[in-house]
This record gives sequence, C-alpha cells and structure tokens, in this order.
Amino acid sequence: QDKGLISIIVNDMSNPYWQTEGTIAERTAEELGYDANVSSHVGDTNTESNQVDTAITNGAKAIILDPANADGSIGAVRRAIEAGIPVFIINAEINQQGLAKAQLVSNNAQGAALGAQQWAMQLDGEGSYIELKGPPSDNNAATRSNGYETVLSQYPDLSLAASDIANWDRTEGRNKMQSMLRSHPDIRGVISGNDEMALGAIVALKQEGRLDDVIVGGFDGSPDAVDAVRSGELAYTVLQPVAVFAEHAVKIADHYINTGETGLDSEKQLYDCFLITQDNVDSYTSPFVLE
Amino acid sequence: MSHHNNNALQVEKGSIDIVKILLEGRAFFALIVIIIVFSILSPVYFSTGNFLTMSSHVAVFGLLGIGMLFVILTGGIDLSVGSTLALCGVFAGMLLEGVEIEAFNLAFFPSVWVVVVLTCLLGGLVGAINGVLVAYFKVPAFVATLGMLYVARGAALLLTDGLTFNSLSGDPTLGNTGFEWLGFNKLFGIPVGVLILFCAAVICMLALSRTPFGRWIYSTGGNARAAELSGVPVNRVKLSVYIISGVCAALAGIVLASQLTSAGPTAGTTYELTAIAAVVIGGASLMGGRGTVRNTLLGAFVIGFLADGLVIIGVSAYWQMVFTGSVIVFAVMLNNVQYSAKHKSSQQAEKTTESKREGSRASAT
Amino acid sequence: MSHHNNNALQVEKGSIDIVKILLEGRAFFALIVIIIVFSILSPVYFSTGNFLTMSSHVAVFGLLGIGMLFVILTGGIDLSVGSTLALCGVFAGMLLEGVEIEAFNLAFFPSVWVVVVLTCLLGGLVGAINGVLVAYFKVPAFVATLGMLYVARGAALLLTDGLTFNSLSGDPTLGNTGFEWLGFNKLFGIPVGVLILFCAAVICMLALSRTPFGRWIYSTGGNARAAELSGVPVNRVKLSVYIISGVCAALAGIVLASQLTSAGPTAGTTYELTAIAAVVIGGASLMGGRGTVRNTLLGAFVIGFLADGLVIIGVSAYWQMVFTGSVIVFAVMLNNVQYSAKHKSSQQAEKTTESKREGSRASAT
Amino acid sequence: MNIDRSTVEVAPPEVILSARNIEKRFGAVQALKEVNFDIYRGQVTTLFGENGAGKSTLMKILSGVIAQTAGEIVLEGESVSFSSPSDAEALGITIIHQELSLAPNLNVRDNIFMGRELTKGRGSVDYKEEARQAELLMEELDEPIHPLTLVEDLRVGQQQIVEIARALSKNSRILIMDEPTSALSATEVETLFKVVQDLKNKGVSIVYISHHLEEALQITDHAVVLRDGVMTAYAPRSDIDLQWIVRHMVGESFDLGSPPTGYEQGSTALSIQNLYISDDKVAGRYVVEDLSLDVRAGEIVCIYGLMGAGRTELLECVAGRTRQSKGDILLNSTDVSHYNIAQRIERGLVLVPEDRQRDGLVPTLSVGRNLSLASIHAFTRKGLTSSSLEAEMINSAIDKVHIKTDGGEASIGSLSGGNQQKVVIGKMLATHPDVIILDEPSRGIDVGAKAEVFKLLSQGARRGLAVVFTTSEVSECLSIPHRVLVMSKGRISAEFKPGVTKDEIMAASGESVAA
Ligand SMILES: Nc1ncnc2c1ncn2[C@@H]1O[C@H](COP(=O)(O)OP(=O)(O)OP(=O)(O)O)[C@@H](O)[C@H]1O
Ligand SMILES: Nc1ncnc2c1ncn2[C@@H]1O[C@H](COP(=O)(O)OP(=O)(O)OP(=O)(O)O)[C@@H](O)[C@H]1O
Ligand SMILES: [Mg+2]
Ligand SMILES: [Mg+2]
Repeated sequence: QDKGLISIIVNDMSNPYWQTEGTIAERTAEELGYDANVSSHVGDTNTESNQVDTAITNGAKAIILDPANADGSIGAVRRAIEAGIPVFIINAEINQQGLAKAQLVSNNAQGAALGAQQWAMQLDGEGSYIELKGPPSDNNAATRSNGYETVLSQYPDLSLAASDIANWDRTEGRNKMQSMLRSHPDIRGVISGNDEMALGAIVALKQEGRLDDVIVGGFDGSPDAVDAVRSGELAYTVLQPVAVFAEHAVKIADHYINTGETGLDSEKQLYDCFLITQDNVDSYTSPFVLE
Repeated sequence: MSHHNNNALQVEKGSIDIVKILLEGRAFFALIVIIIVFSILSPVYFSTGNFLTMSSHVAVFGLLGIGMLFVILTGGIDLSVGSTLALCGVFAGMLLEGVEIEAFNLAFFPSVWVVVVLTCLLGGLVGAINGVLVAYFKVPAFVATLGMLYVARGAALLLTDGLTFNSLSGDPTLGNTGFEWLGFNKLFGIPVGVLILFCAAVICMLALSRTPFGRWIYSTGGNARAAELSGVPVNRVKLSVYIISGVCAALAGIVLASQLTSAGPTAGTTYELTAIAAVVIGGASLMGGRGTVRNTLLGAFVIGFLADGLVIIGVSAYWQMVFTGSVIVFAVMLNNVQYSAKHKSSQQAEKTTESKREGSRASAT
Repeated sequence: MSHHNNNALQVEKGSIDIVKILLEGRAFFALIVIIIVFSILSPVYFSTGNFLTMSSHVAVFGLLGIGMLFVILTGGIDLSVGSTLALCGVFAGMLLEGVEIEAFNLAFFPSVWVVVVLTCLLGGLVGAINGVLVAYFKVPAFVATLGMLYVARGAALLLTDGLTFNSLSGDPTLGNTGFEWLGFNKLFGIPVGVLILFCAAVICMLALSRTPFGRWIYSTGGNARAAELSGVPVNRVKLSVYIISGVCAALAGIVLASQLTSAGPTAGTTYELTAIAAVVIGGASLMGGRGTVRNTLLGAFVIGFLADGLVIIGVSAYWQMVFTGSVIVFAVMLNNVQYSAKHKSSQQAEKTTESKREGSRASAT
Repeated sequence: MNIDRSTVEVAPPEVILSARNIEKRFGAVQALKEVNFDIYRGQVTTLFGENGAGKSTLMKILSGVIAQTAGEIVLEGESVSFSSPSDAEALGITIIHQELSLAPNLNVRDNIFMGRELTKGRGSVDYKEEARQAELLMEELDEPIHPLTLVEDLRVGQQQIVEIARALSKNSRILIMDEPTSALSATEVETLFKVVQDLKNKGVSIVYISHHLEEALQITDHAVVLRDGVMTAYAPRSDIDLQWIVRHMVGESFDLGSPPTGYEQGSTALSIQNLYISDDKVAGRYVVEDLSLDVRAGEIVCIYGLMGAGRTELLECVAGRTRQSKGDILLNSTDVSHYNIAQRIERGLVLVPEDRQRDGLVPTLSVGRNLSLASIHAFTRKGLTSSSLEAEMINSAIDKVHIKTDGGEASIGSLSGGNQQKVVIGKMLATHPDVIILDEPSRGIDVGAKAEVFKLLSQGARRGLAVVFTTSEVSECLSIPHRVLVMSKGRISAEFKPGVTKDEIMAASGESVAA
C-alpha cells in the first residue's frame, strides 16, 4: 500500500445508495494499491470543503467527490485543483467545466424519462397523480422532476394533482403522502424523486388501503426499493449504475495518476440508468448491480 | 402560575368537566384557531379520518414531548431524544430481524413484546447516562444531552452500518410477528400509536398529579435546595426524569418504526426541538416547576395539526417552515397575554417572582 | 467560576502573561490533549499549513460562538444563528449577482463593501426581532429564537427558491469584485477569515472587559433585577446582545460564502448547537453572567481541531459523531474537575447556578 | 385615619420630602391607603410596621422603583414624579433595598459602580479610580474587603455592607435604608450607626426601616408606624418607647414570652458529641470545633452568636446537609451521622433553615403544597396521594401555626415575610418531629410574628418537642429558652440559665458591650 492516498468524499453514508458508492470506490482503490479514506459531507457544502481541505493536508493523490451542491461545491473543487490534486466528480455534476478531471454521472434526465414512460404506461396514460420531490438545493431533484415533466406533459390525460418536497426522506414521504391523500383521494399514481420517498408513500397508501389502485414509481434502485418491486408494491425503480461509475472513477483516477491523463474523450461521462421492473428484478444480484 | 396548580387540582378532584379543563389548557386557543382556519381553507381537513391520521403523526412528538416535560419540570432539558429515538428504533429492528450469537452459532428471535421491553430498557439506559451526568457529575443538562445527541446518533449508525431495517413484520414460524400491528392497525377505530400515546399520557398525568414522585419533581424544579431540605431525594429525582425521557423516546422510536414498517438510523433528526416546542407551547416554564401533561399534549397537537394542515392546503415547503416558526412564537405569546389577562394570577405571578428574586439574591451568598 | 472574572481582571490589569491567560482558559487542556493526540496519530496534523487550514474552518464557528457568548452571558440563548447565517449568506450572494429594480428597470451592483455592510444590517435586523421578542414581549429566549430558526431558514429558501448562488466573484466592469478574496486569500500568510475572526474577537473582548456595556451585560446575566435597580438599561442590553449575535452570524455567513465561493440556503444547519457547545466548552454558564471571549474561542478551536483531526486520520463518519459528543461532555466535566480542585469556587459555582435558576425563573414567569 | 394625638403638639423641623395621600394597589391587594409621610432634613425618620404593612412599598415609591396608584410626592416644595430609580437618584434620593440587589458573579467594585460607570476617555471604564473609591468606602464602613473579591464569596452580612457602600457612594441627600441590618452583627451595626451620624451632620436626610426595634430607637429622630397600609401613628423620638411602637404596630402590647414550665422534661432527644466541621474554604480550619450538646425532650435551647460563629454550619450538619469531619450526632440515642436528610426527617429531626427564600420555600408551589412537602407519605395511600387527606392536613397546619392566607391554594408570593416563615415552620412541624432546630427563625419578621413563632415553639416543647434555635438578637435569648448557649469561633463559649443579663451574654460572645 505505498501508492499514496485517495480521498473519497460521498454525500451520506447512512443512505444505501451513497454507501455503495463509497464502499465500492474504497474497495477499488485498495485493490489498486492505494490507501482510501472515505468521508461523507451529508449535503453540507461547508463540511465538504473542510473535508477537501483535510484531503489536501493529507496530500491525497486524488479526490473522488460526490458534490454536495452543483454550484456550492465548485469552490472546494477549485481549491483542490489549485493544490494540485486531481478531482474526479461522481454521481452528481458541478456546474463548471474544466475544473474536475472527469465527471462521471448517471444520466438522470434519461433515467427520469425512462421511469416516467414506464409509469405512464402502467397508468395507461390517464389519471391524476402526486409527485414527491427532493430538496431543490440538490440539482438531481430538479433534473429528475423536469425529466418526469417533459415526458408526462405528452400525456394530456395525466394531471398533476399535487406535489411537495419530502427531502429524500421516508418519514416525510409518508406523512406528506397521507396528508395529500386527504386533499386528493382520487389519485391513481405517485411518482417519486427517489426510492426512500416512494417507500414512504407506499406505507401511507397501505395504511389507507389504497396501494392496489395506486401505482408508485421510484428512482435509485436501492435494495429496499428492489424488494418492494419484487413484492409488487413498487411498480418500478430506476437503477443508477452507481456501482459502475464509482469503480470507473477510481480506475480513471489511477490511470491519471500513472499517466497524467484520464484517457477520456470528454470530461463529462453520462452513465445510462436501467429500469427495474418485476420482469428483470431477479437479475439484481447485489446492491445497485444489475447483471 | 397559581393557574397551573388549579389545573392540577382539577385533575386531582377528579373533575371531569372536559370543557373547563381544555379551556384551562394554555395551547388550547392556538389549537382551536388552527383547526378552524384549516377547516375553512380545506374541505377535507375537518374529518374524523384526517384527525386520526394527524393524531397518528402527533403520537411520535407527543411521546417525546411527555418525556421532555418531565425533564423540563425539574429545570433540565434533553436534547438527545431525537437520537435516542433512532437508536432504539434500529435496535428494535435489529432484534426483530433476529440476533445471532456466533459463540453457540444459534440465532434467536425475540417475540414482539420482548423486543418492546428490551428497547424500552435501552432507552432507559441512554436516559440513565444523561441522568447520571447531570445529577451526579453536575454537567449542565444542555451539555450532557447535547453530547448524547451525537453519541446516540453515532451509535445508531454504527449499529446498522447506516442501513435501514425493513423486514420488521417478523415470521409466524418464529413467533415474532405483530410488530407492524402496533403502527398499522386500529383498535376501536383508533390507530394503535395514538392509543399508546394516550396510555402513556394518562400514566404520566397520574404520576405527576397523584404520586409523591410527581410532587418531588415539581418541588425539585421549583427550588431544589428547599426540596432537598424537605427530604426530597433531588438527585434520584433528576436521574429518573432522564430515564423516563429515554423510555418515552424508545416508545416513540417503536411507534415510528412500526408506522413506517422500517427502522432507519437517521430517523428523528431535530425532533428534540419539536418536542421542546410542544412542551413550551403547552405553557411549561423552561426554568422548571411549571407545566402539565395535558398542555404538553395540546402543544404537540398544535404543531402536528399545523404541519399536516399546511401540507393539505398545499402550502410550499418553504412557507411551511415560516408558518411553523411563527406559530411557535405566537402560541407562546398567547400564553403571556392570557397571564396578564388573568389579573389575579398574573399579579401573584409578579409576587412570586418578587420572592423568587429575593431567593436568588439570598442564594447568591 | 470565580475564576472567570479573574480572567477578566487579568485583561483589565492589562496583564500580557500569555501562558497564564491560556492556562486559565477552561478549554485549554482539552485543546492541548487533542493537538497532541492527533499529532501522534497523523504526521501531517502538526504543521503550520494544517493549523491555518483548520483555523479557517474554525473561523465560522468562532464568529457564531462569540455572538452566542453575548446572548448566553445575559442568560439567554440564540438557536437561530445557523439559519441567520444561511439567510445572510444568500442575501449577500443575491446582492453580488446584482439586484434589478423592475420599476425603473435598472439593475444595480453594490460593491463588496456595501454588500458586507448591508448583510450585517440584515443579520442585525434578524437579531433585533429576536431581541424585541425576548426583551419586550417576554417570550422565553429558547422559544423566540427557535421560531426564528424556522422562519429565517424558510426565508432563505424562499429568497433563493432553494438554489445556490455561485457567481460571487463579481465583475471588474461593475466594480463589485473582491468577495472571494475574503475567503480565499491570505494576509501575512493568514487566511482572511481567521483575521476577521480575530478582529471580531478583540473588539468583543474589549467591549466586554473595558466598556460600561460589557459590565451591563455581565450584571444583567448575574442578577437582572439588581442591574435594573442600579440603572442598567436591562431591556436595551438584552436587545443589543441579540443584535450582536445576529451581526456575528451575518459575518460568519459572509466568511463561509466567500470560502465556498457560493451561498446556499441550507448552509449552517445545526450550527447553533456547535456554537453553543463552543461557548459551554469555554466554561461559560448557560445561566448567564459567566464566560469570556477568549475561552469561547478556545472552545471553538477544540471542536474544529477535533473534527478536522478525525477526518485527517480517517475515522469513519459514525465514530466522528461518537467522539465529538464525548469530547463535548468530557471537556465540560474537565471544568468541573478544575472547579472542585478549587473546592471553594466549585461550591459557590453550584450555589449561584441554583440562585440563577431561581432568578431567571422569575423572569420567565 | 386615626393619627395619634401626639402629632399635634410637636412642631416638626423642616420637611425635605413628603408623600401626600399615597395609594398603592397591586391588583386586588391594597398595599397603601392615603399615606402621608414626611422626611426631615438632616434627621433620621424610622418607619415601623409589621410584615406586609407596606413599608417597603412606600419606600419603593419614594425612590422611583414603582409608581404610586394615586397621591403625589413633594420634594422641597414642588411636586415630582419618577419614571425610574435613576430619576429619583438624579434628584438625590437613594435606596438600600430590603432584598440584597447585587450581582453575585461580579466583584465588589463592579457591584458598587454597576450602572454608573466612571469612564475615562473613549468610553472605557476607569477601573483604577473605581477600585480606589470602593476601597475608601469599605474603610469608612471599616469592613476591609478587597474591591476585587467576588460578591458571591462574601457572607450575607458582608454583602449587605457592600450594598450600603454602594448607596453611600452615590452621596445623595436623601438615603432610604430598608432593613439594612437584618444580617449585620452588633459591631457592624455600631459602625453603620456611626456612619449614619456623620451623614446626619452632613445634612443628609435618612429613612430607616428595621424589625430590631431597640436598635432602631438608638438612632431615630422621628418614628412613624404603618399598619396594613395605613399610617397609624407619628411621634418624635422624645415621646416614644418600645411599648408605644409595639402598641401602634400590632394593637396590643406583649412580650416574647418566658420559658414554658409546669411539665417534666423527658430524656435526651438530641445529643451532639465532640463535633468537628471543617471549613470548606480554609483547609485544616474548622468552622465548628469539638462541640458537644445535649437537648432533652421538652427543652428549649437558644444558641446566640455573632455572624460567622458557625451556627449555620452546625445546624446544617446536624440536619444532614453537610457531613461532619469528626464526632457523632445521636437522635434518641441512635447514631444518625450516616443518615441522609430524608432519613433524619423520618426519624424526627428537622431543620428550619436560616434563609427561607433560598432553602425554605418552593415558590412555584402553593402555600398548601409547601406545607405538605415534607410529609407527603402521610397522605399517600397505595402509592397515590389522597387530596382529601392532604387538604385536611394542610388546613390543620394552617390554623395550627396561624398562617394568614386565603386558603391553601394561595401562592407563596402573596404572603408577608412573617407568614412565609410560619409556612416553613409549619411544614416541618407537620412531620411530627421529636427535635426541631431553627436557624435564625426570627430573621426579617415583625414582633407580632416573632411572638407567635415563639409561642408555637413553647407549645411544642410542652408536648415534648426538643427545640434548638439560633439568634443574633440578645433580647430573644431572654425569652422562651430554658438554656442559652453562646457560640463563638465554632465553640460553645458559655452556657446560661434564663436569669442571665444581656451584657453577660454579649460579653461571652466576644462582642463589644454596647447600648
Ligand atoms: N409586587 C407585589 N405584588 C403584589 N403585592 C405586593 C407586591 N409587593 C408587595 N405586595 C404586598 O403589599 C403589601 C406590603 O408589602 P411590603 O413589602 O411593603 O411590606 P413590608 O412592610 O415591607 O413587609 P416586611 O417588613 O416583611 O418587609 C403586602 O401585602 C405584600 O404582599
Ligand atoms: N454565604 C457564605 N459565603 C461564604 N462564607 C460564609 C457564608 N456563610 C458563612 N460563611 C462562613 O462560614 C462561617 C460561619 O458563618 P455563618 O454566617 O454561617 O455563621 P453563623 O453563626 O450561622 O452566622 P449567621 O448564622 O449569623 O450568618 C464563617 O467563617 C463565615 O465567614
Ligand atoms: Mg419590606
Ligand atoms: Mg447562620
């Protein structure tokens, strides 16, 4: 283990999605003979920039960063670059090109479209629905929400009854779903920005005994969600190939450290998302891996 | 002020004049206003079904609030309830998924009731640590429980490695089913969670108004030195209120987990603030010695019914925050108004104040 | 506790015996221990570079802590600093991106200094609202600022619609450049943020130890009624400490925004707890009347150096929480030990705390 | 208004400040009714009255702390009105409050100049100058306290001196002293009176309030008596004596009683053997040294001593708040040294603490609940308190100790000092103790209340209760006790029988025999 340190900074280790991201990156790094140091900023740009600083102090060879905020993280990245440490962005992009050596992100827009189409199809393109959104401070929330809209706007008979922000959180998803069910008992579908909120909504629907006639769609492809798909409670979820790009990121970093270049044609690399429905659910072998 | 005691007395005299009791509740007006406003703004708000749903949301905060009340009555504060809730939640989840003991490589699946008991014990233990720090090591309550806020959360995350337990339904063959029943089913048309809240409330109400222990709590919060000289075991009282708060947090954790049919280590973040808000809206004094279970419940309902109401009428998430904040402040200002309205009590208040200030200077020696 | 005023005295006497001063600092031992431990665990920890980096991280908490100290000295508390920081941050961001006034459809781009001043004014305004609620409407500080915690956060989100400002660098042609300089550059090798912290610290130190205002603050916290009877404008004092706290939060917001070269509405969540922890680790009493700027700074450094140290040696995020929590508690217990070493003062400390409870309870009624 | 005849004869000297038909009501309570009150230039006017008579209220009005409901204040001819204490101070009126108003966390200097800082250039406080002046004041009151000592490190008495020093530092022309000596030793009082004399000579007018009647008589030039907010009598010094004051204060005249007799004292109830209590400040020093004392059932023992004699320490140790470093405490010949407070109360040993506000009362509880606090188990059935039983015991307690209150639900703050003291005593008597020890039971309460308290104690003694109480007033030693012990420097320096004279007692206490 003498090839130096790779600092891996992910969003929130207490969320299966980012945990997979962190652990896979860590494993890959160690397989390649680096020390790996995983920390999580829980979406706080200040914590993030502190962790970047400590990475600099630690003289990391490279930083694998899942940015806390598309705009807010730029400063931290720049500081790392100025300190001569290559930064490789994963999962979510930053709104500035030419800083990071590479940005490996799942194609949220494509994923959202994928999900929306599946969902609309299962709804036969009609009925009123509710949307659960993530925090606007996270621009994936916006991307996905827009992705949904662009697709769903093509279905005139689909009407958005209500939408609310549930901060990616299951408890909030449930509580808000229950309340919105009051004001909109006639909905036929719920489309959610991520799996946690979708699972919360499912609980609410179960409690009201509405789960059978309401179609819920998620996003992320987290193990919990996949179980729900398997049991038929969740119509589908969109798998982000986090395992894949987490691994690639480290490999590219390694390549860059050795050769001085990433070997990529462009900085931004989009990874397409996959749909997980009951049909292909069994090929979901390990967390966030679809064989 | 004296007002409070009157309430207490009402209860003791076993007066069942509900209206009177409610009217005496500090937070009552705020609650009424909220219900009226939202019933006007939304046709669906005013319905049994909705009230039941909202109540089941309130259950969690209510339980935390009651525990918090005990601590606040003694002049302390417990910032760790949110984390304790999470820790106990995942602990329960872990037990339900079964514990392997490698040594004898046998797995054992405690039945739901065992789980509930063990979880409450854990909650009590966490509380006991707070209590010992505060009562015996004289660490300021704010600090001790602030530390526990981090420690308990960290423990919860370590316990689950950050993951969420989903399979809480148990397995008939293992005889540990029935957990979801807690959060899901209804008895006599009332969500179990709400029933648990009310049982807890009634027990605590009795404990506070009808037992020596209750009297000890109020006197400890009122004037610890005097209480001690009157033979009140002040330190033990302090210790036990934190234990109670811990157990309530555990119960809240169980209810929440069963309602969500899953237990995650990040549940209950910042709930401590909501719980404290409930207690204070209920007219309790953060300096200790004043406050009742009933008013704390009203406080919890104010917060819960407001939050849900805002969602129902579709107010944006941001405005929800603004409203919540303002209501907390206004509800408490309302109390002040009530006080000064009640000439007698307010005036006595002043005088008590007077004497207390004398007290304070005296003890400055 | 008597200890504290001794410190104050040192300053008054203009004693410049650094070592002595530091040794008197409550948090000093904790800090030393932390530095030693991490220097052993990691070769990179003990280096000027790293200390400067860590200090620039501390700057934010330090500023919040100093503001918080003023409030706590009067026996109050300010839970809204985290939200105020965010609100002021995005406000500054908004100004730097330029404000259009539709009416005259002209856009105007205030220069950095104007922005800084306006932002501090906003911070002061938020603080003033807290202050008025506490001093004149007699709303308990905890409640008033808890409400503001939600309101200010909501306002920040509404202001930005949840988005983040990141073009703070300004535009030479508009003459509003130089903002990032605040957070990025160094003067005499020291990050500007740290310099701002120390300027603020020195000013506040002088204000507390040399001006009548300072004595008013200590006496208000020590015995509000006595202070009032001796002609101290207690209400104005209370009002002003919240304003100061607001302004400090604004400064912290500016420093943070400039360090991150971006201003987001969710910044500073739960920083209020960290700030309070810093003050308490610095040996201040939450009952008011005791505490110094220097020790508060030490407290902030303890927290900052610990947090960064844990990241540097690569402790898992979960263990970081556990450690942070424990250190907060132990640092404060350390104080108690120091006290009881001085048996007398410890006994007094206890006594006065009691009394202060009563005193302040009075004011809470 | 039934003004005493004597007013008509005397032509009083020049009036500097006078209150005209002052009314004050606190909500329902009418604290002052049509009070007319004059202060004479360069002379001492003393205000006598029971607890709750309205003395402090009147003074607070004259010094701008609170505003009158009706009536006017006339200063040197023209009518004035104050919106704050500072206004009054601007006109040269200063008050020493009954309740100490000091910030414990600040040092003596800061307390003296709190709110009126001396500044030197650019608004920074001139600490040197302040310290110098503070030092001078302390010398004047010959209490050599360093200006930088924290107030909380001073005993009550010294704090009261600081309070006085602060008032003097304002060198105003009218000085109001509301019970300035309640915690002062006889010697300290002497010094204070010297200072008062100087002030008089300087032409300062003084209003003086005290429950130590003899003491007050030493310096007063005019006596005014308040009763239930009405001024019942005025007379110049020449026409008055103790009886006169007492008569107007409480209607009938009476004495503090005499040792109860006509019954057999029982066996030894409380026995203290070679007790040592170490000083928590000076290591190796003892505040109580090798002290032994036996008290028999039905016996009343009084402990006299100066401030700092160690009586409070002794009593608090006997009650179990603090632990002795050597020696035994036997209650009915069982050793209770290792019992905690609760256990000692159970076994019949109770303490009525020195400071009722700090150690006696729970302000947030009603009068009734304060009374029942120490004996909750007496009305607990199957783990639940019975409100009927409690009400019973509260009411019996209320009329056993004659507390003037509108029922058990009244708030503690609505009681006058004397009645509050009775609540504390009643609380402890309700536990049916064998031994009751009281620390300064008469501090801050009026002669009427004092007499009633002593009557209670002798009644208790007749029923076989062993009573020990401390006092700083010699006159009280000559009332009900069967035995008078004098304590000084932590030891019992002398023991007397009822026949003793005041001078003997004061001599034994190492106090300069005075007036
Ligand atoms: N702030 C207040 N609010 C209500 N009632 C009050 C207040 N202050 C005093 N009182 C009432 O006014 C009356 C006079 O009180 P005051 O303190 O003047 O009596 P006092 O003569 O000073 O008694 P003491 O000798 O014990 O000091 C009492 O009945 C008291 O209860
Ligand atoms: N509040 C206090 N702070 C500091 N020292 C005190 C305090 N009270 C008493 N002491 C010290 O303890 C010893 C006993 O004083 P104390 O006043 O308790 O004796 P006492 O005989 O009870 O006098 P009194 O009861 O009249 O106040 C003295 O050395 C005194 O200086
Ligand atoms: Mg008085
Ligand atoms: Mg004493």
